[in-house]
Amino acid sequence: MSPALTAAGARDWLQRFATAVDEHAADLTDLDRPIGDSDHGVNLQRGMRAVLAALDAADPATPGAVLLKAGSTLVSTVGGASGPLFGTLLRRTGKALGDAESVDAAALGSGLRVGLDAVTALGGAQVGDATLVDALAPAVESLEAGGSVTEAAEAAARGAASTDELVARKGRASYLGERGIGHRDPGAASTALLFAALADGDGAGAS
Amino acid sequence: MSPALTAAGARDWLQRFATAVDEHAADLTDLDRPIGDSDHGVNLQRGMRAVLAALDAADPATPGAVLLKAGSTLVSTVGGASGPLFGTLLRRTGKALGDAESVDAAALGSGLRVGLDAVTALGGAQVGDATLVDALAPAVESLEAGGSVTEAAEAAARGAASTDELVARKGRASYLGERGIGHRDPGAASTALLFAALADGDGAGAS
Amino acid sequence: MHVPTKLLDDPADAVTDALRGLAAVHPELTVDLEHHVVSRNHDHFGDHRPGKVGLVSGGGSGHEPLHAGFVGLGMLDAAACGAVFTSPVPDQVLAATTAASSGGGVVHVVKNYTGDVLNFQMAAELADDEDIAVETVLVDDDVAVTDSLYTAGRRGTGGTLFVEKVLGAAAEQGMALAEVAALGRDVVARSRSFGVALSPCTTPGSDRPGFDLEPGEMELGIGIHGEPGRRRVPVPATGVAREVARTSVAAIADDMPLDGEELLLLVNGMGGTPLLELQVLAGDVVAELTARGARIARALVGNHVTSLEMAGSMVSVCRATPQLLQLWDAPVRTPALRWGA
Amino acid sequence: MHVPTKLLDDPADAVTDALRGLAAVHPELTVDLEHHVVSRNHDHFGDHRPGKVGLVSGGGSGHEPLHAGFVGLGMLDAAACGAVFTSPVPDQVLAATTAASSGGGVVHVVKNYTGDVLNFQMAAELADDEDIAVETVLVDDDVAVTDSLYTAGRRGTGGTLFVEKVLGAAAEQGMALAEVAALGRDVVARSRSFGVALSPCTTPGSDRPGFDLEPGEMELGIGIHGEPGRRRVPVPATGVAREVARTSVAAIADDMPLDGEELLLLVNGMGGTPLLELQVLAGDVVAELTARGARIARALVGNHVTSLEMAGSMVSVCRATPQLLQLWDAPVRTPALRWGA
Ligand SMILES: Nc1ncnc2c1ncn2[C@@H]1O[C@H](COP(=O)(O)OP(=O)(O)O)[C@@H](O)[C@H]1O
Ligand SMILES: Nc1ncnc2c1ncn2[C@@H]1O[C@H](COP(=O)(O)OP(=O)(O)O)[C@@H](O)[C@H]1O
Ligand SMILES: [Mg+2]
Ligand SMILES: [Mg+2]
Ligand SMILES: [Mg+2]
Ligand SMILES: [Mg+2]
Repeated sequence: MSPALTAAGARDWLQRFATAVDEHAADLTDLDRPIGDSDHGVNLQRGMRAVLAALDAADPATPGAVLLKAGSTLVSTVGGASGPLFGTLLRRTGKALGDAESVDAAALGSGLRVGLDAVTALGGAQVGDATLVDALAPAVESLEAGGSVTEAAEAAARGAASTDELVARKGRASYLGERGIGHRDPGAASTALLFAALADGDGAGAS
Repeated sequence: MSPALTAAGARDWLQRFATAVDEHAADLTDLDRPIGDSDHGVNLQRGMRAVLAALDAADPATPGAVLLKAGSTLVSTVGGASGPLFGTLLRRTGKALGDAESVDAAALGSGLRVGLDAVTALGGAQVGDATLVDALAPAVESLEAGGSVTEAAEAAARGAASTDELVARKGRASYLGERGIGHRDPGAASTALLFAALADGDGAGAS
Repeated sequence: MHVPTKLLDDPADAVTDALRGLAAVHPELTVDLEHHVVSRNHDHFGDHRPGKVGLVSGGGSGHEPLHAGFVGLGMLDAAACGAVFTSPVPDQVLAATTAASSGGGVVHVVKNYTGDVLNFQMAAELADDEDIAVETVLVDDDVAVTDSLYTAGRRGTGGTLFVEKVLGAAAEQGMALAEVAALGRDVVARSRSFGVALSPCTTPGSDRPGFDLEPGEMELGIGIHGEPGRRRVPVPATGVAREVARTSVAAIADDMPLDGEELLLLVNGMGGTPLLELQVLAGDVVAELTARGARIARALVGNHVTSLEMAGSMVSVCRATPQLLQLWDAPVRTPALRWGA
Repeated sequence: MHVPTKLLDDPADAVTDALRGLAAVHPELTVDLEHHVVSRNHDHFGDHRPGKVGLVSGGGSGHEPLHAGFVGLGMLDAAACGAVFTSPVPDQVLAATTAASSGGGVVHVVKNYTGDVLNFQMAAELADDEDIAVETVLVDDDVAVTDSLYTAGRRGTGGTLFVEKVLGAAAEQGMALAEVAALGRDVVARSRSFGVALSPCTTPGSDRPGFDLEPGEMELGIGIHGEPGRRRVPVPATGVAREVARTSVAAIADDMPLDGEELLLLVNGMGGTPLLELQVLAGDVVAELTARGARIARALVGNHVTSLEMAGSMVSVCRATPQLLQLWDAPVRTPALRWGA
């Protein structure tokens, strides 16, 4: 993301994320098996396919509009906990980006902060509760602190890994208590994929 | 049965049959698995335990009364196809033996003929239909022809074995048609045990 | 092959314990734990009706809710519950007959299995000794058995539900013994069933299921005693429910023309198949029946005539008449079937 | 671990196909196959009632008959059916809300799972935009979750049935929006459940069950989404049903005193357990409850709130009042619960 994120760049990002979700759908669902209900990969896959179709149909003009459209599509196609949460993240981030034709990493970080806050307001999870917030928050903080998208992706990955040793306090996994220790949170893992997809586009610009 | 069958001898016979049923209960049920409903051993076991208890309580004075009591007990405790059929066999045989204090092999054969006829009248099965009649009929015929109880037992065993290659035409096994070939009829197998128990007592008299 | 953990206390007492449980939650039923007979508690129903024809059924247990779950207002007067998959003995059937008798005679609804037929026949003789007039309606609705001459004849399966509901209503409305029995024979003549197993089941106390089924196989033309069916075929890769619907309806239609008929339909689960799946099957069955020119007048979807925890289905139909529909719609209040009351 | 053969056509279409089947056999229901919403066919029921409070529920599919099987006279007005074990999306809930709205406002009955809570909340906001007043009743009756502070809180399970029946009757009798909602919260406060799994279940299309259970093990404190429970214990050699009853009732009684209470009781099967076994369990549960000084006022035994083909049970109780009993006894006519109509 040396060249700032344009509408096309935002679509490429989501396209790469969708590809990653397709590739890892079984893994994400498997993460959801021991501590949840074995559907996280299926849920996101259904959602991201709908997102790509919706973006093709609507062809939004700005990165903000791309994320807004993607977010509302997730809300109306995913269901479960992850639909409203991922959907709200992208919708609110998109709204916060406003009409800008393109945004740099710092601006994206400020937008994502709005999205993150909406996610914590909606779901009530804090860092350490073993949810997607554990991957999302450090990534957003890294961007806010001037980090690159690659650094943000690394922070998200570390955050996702940190859930391995945590007792979940939100979502389905929380019902397992101590039995959940030793398992990675599926939503944190998919959030890490979202930021990895962002970093993968770095330097590729709008290509 | 060189000494003729007395009431005590008849009870010993049924005691030996009950022991054989206990020993072979699992085998009989297993025979009933591929071609029936996996309960023949369980059914007879329940019935013969009740028979022993009923004979202890009633202490009938003649071999005919012993068989009559045993038969009605089977009717009222076994259920399924085998309850009425084994029950009728023993009841009608017992009735036919009348008040005799003891009966020899030939008299027993005449009595069993009445029982056999009642069984075919009730169930409608003929020799070759792959039912207990295939073991019962040759044993009765052997006794009627002056054979020993040992010869009758051998005839019953051969009759039971003959069902291996038959297509059943009566009872549950008949639903399988050709799929039933290669399986021994459980009721024929238990009938062979009944005559084996009779032969085992030969020479042992009323002991 | 894996034997499922059963929610029982002692496998040997399964039937007694289940009847005790039925009694604990159904004060409107009288449960005779000695004979394993379930009958109406007339004080509870307030239905003392001298001269009403009594309706009795029974058979092996393991088919719940059949038959005890169909005892109550507008359906059975009493049910005799044998051991699992073993017909009751004559004494039990006699006890049920006596409980059901109000002076107008008693109809025995008997599923056509050698054991049931013989034990009910002996019970009818005993009832005759006690001056209770008994008529027997033999249910043999299973089309999987095509060669009745060389077998014990068609089995009694899902169609039993139609017979018990319709005769229960007829008896409640005051129909006399001979007419109830004749009506029952007519319902049987109008009913057909076909069953498919996707898994076997295991009798309580047994260490093995009634048959082994490899993944990817199904048994067609099963009865309701956990026994193997008439034929084993591979499960198709997709469209399993459509294939089961097609096979079941074709077997029925080959035996009894359905074109232009109004049907009572039962899409029955064998015990272990969840309702989500039964509903999918119901859609496919209705499509098959409609394509053959039949119309669904009334339908039930669920576990009504089961084989313990067997997975699979049974499709049962009855060609209705206005009289049958009126009797079907009449109020019924039993543990497993209830409407209008 | 063995994955059972499913009676489906295409696992991806399981919910659509099941709803199509429901529509095929229930002309008294309107099935919106686009939104996966089931609502009353008011022409069929003849129950156009301007101002009646609408009652809506919904959630993931796989719990049949919950919720779609409880749509009809005296119970739900509409149900939104999500993918298997996945809460519906806001658009679906909004479609159900619109279908249920007759001007008197709509009550959402929501089982307490993060996904359900969030999606219903968003739907309520959308309904507000359309000037439909929505009140939410959150069902969290599951006592297995004891540490609500450190979790997403107690789950909504079997007690949902009590809420839907009682509120359905209240709405039918003309109770106003705020009162229906308050009554619903009171029913929730009076309800408790505890579930046990004897086998896992497999989501359609998945190649593995939600958890592996060795023979001889059972999961205590399960939810209704095929997920593992709170604790795994060995199955006792005998008295399995007694042990399940004891554990379930003890967990409930530790949380809510039962002495001297009149109870609504649900002895619920998880989908794959046959009725014979549920009846045995019912006997043991009634014995446990009675020993603790409770009296069973009304009881249901059967598969009402399920997890696909999972074997196991859930015991649910609600401390009744005369008002609750009157509402419980009020006529209901739905595919899965029916009496007095
Ligand atoms: N309250 C919450 N706040 C933030 N994230 C949450 C919350 N609850 C659940 N999640 C996230 O959602 C993920 C589960 O998503 P998914 O499996 O698709 O939904 P469901 O749990 O409804 O089946 C969890 O791994 C977790 O990261
Ligand atoms: N009509 C009949 N005539 C003679 N014997 C029969 C008949 N029907 C069944 N049987 C015998 O009964 C046996 C089965 O007994 P059992 O398994 O105890 O009863 P069920 O078939 O009712 O489960 C068969 O193996 C067969 O020998
Ligand atoms: Mg999940
Ligand atoms: Mg048998
Ligand atoms: Mg049997
Ligand atoms: Mg889910």
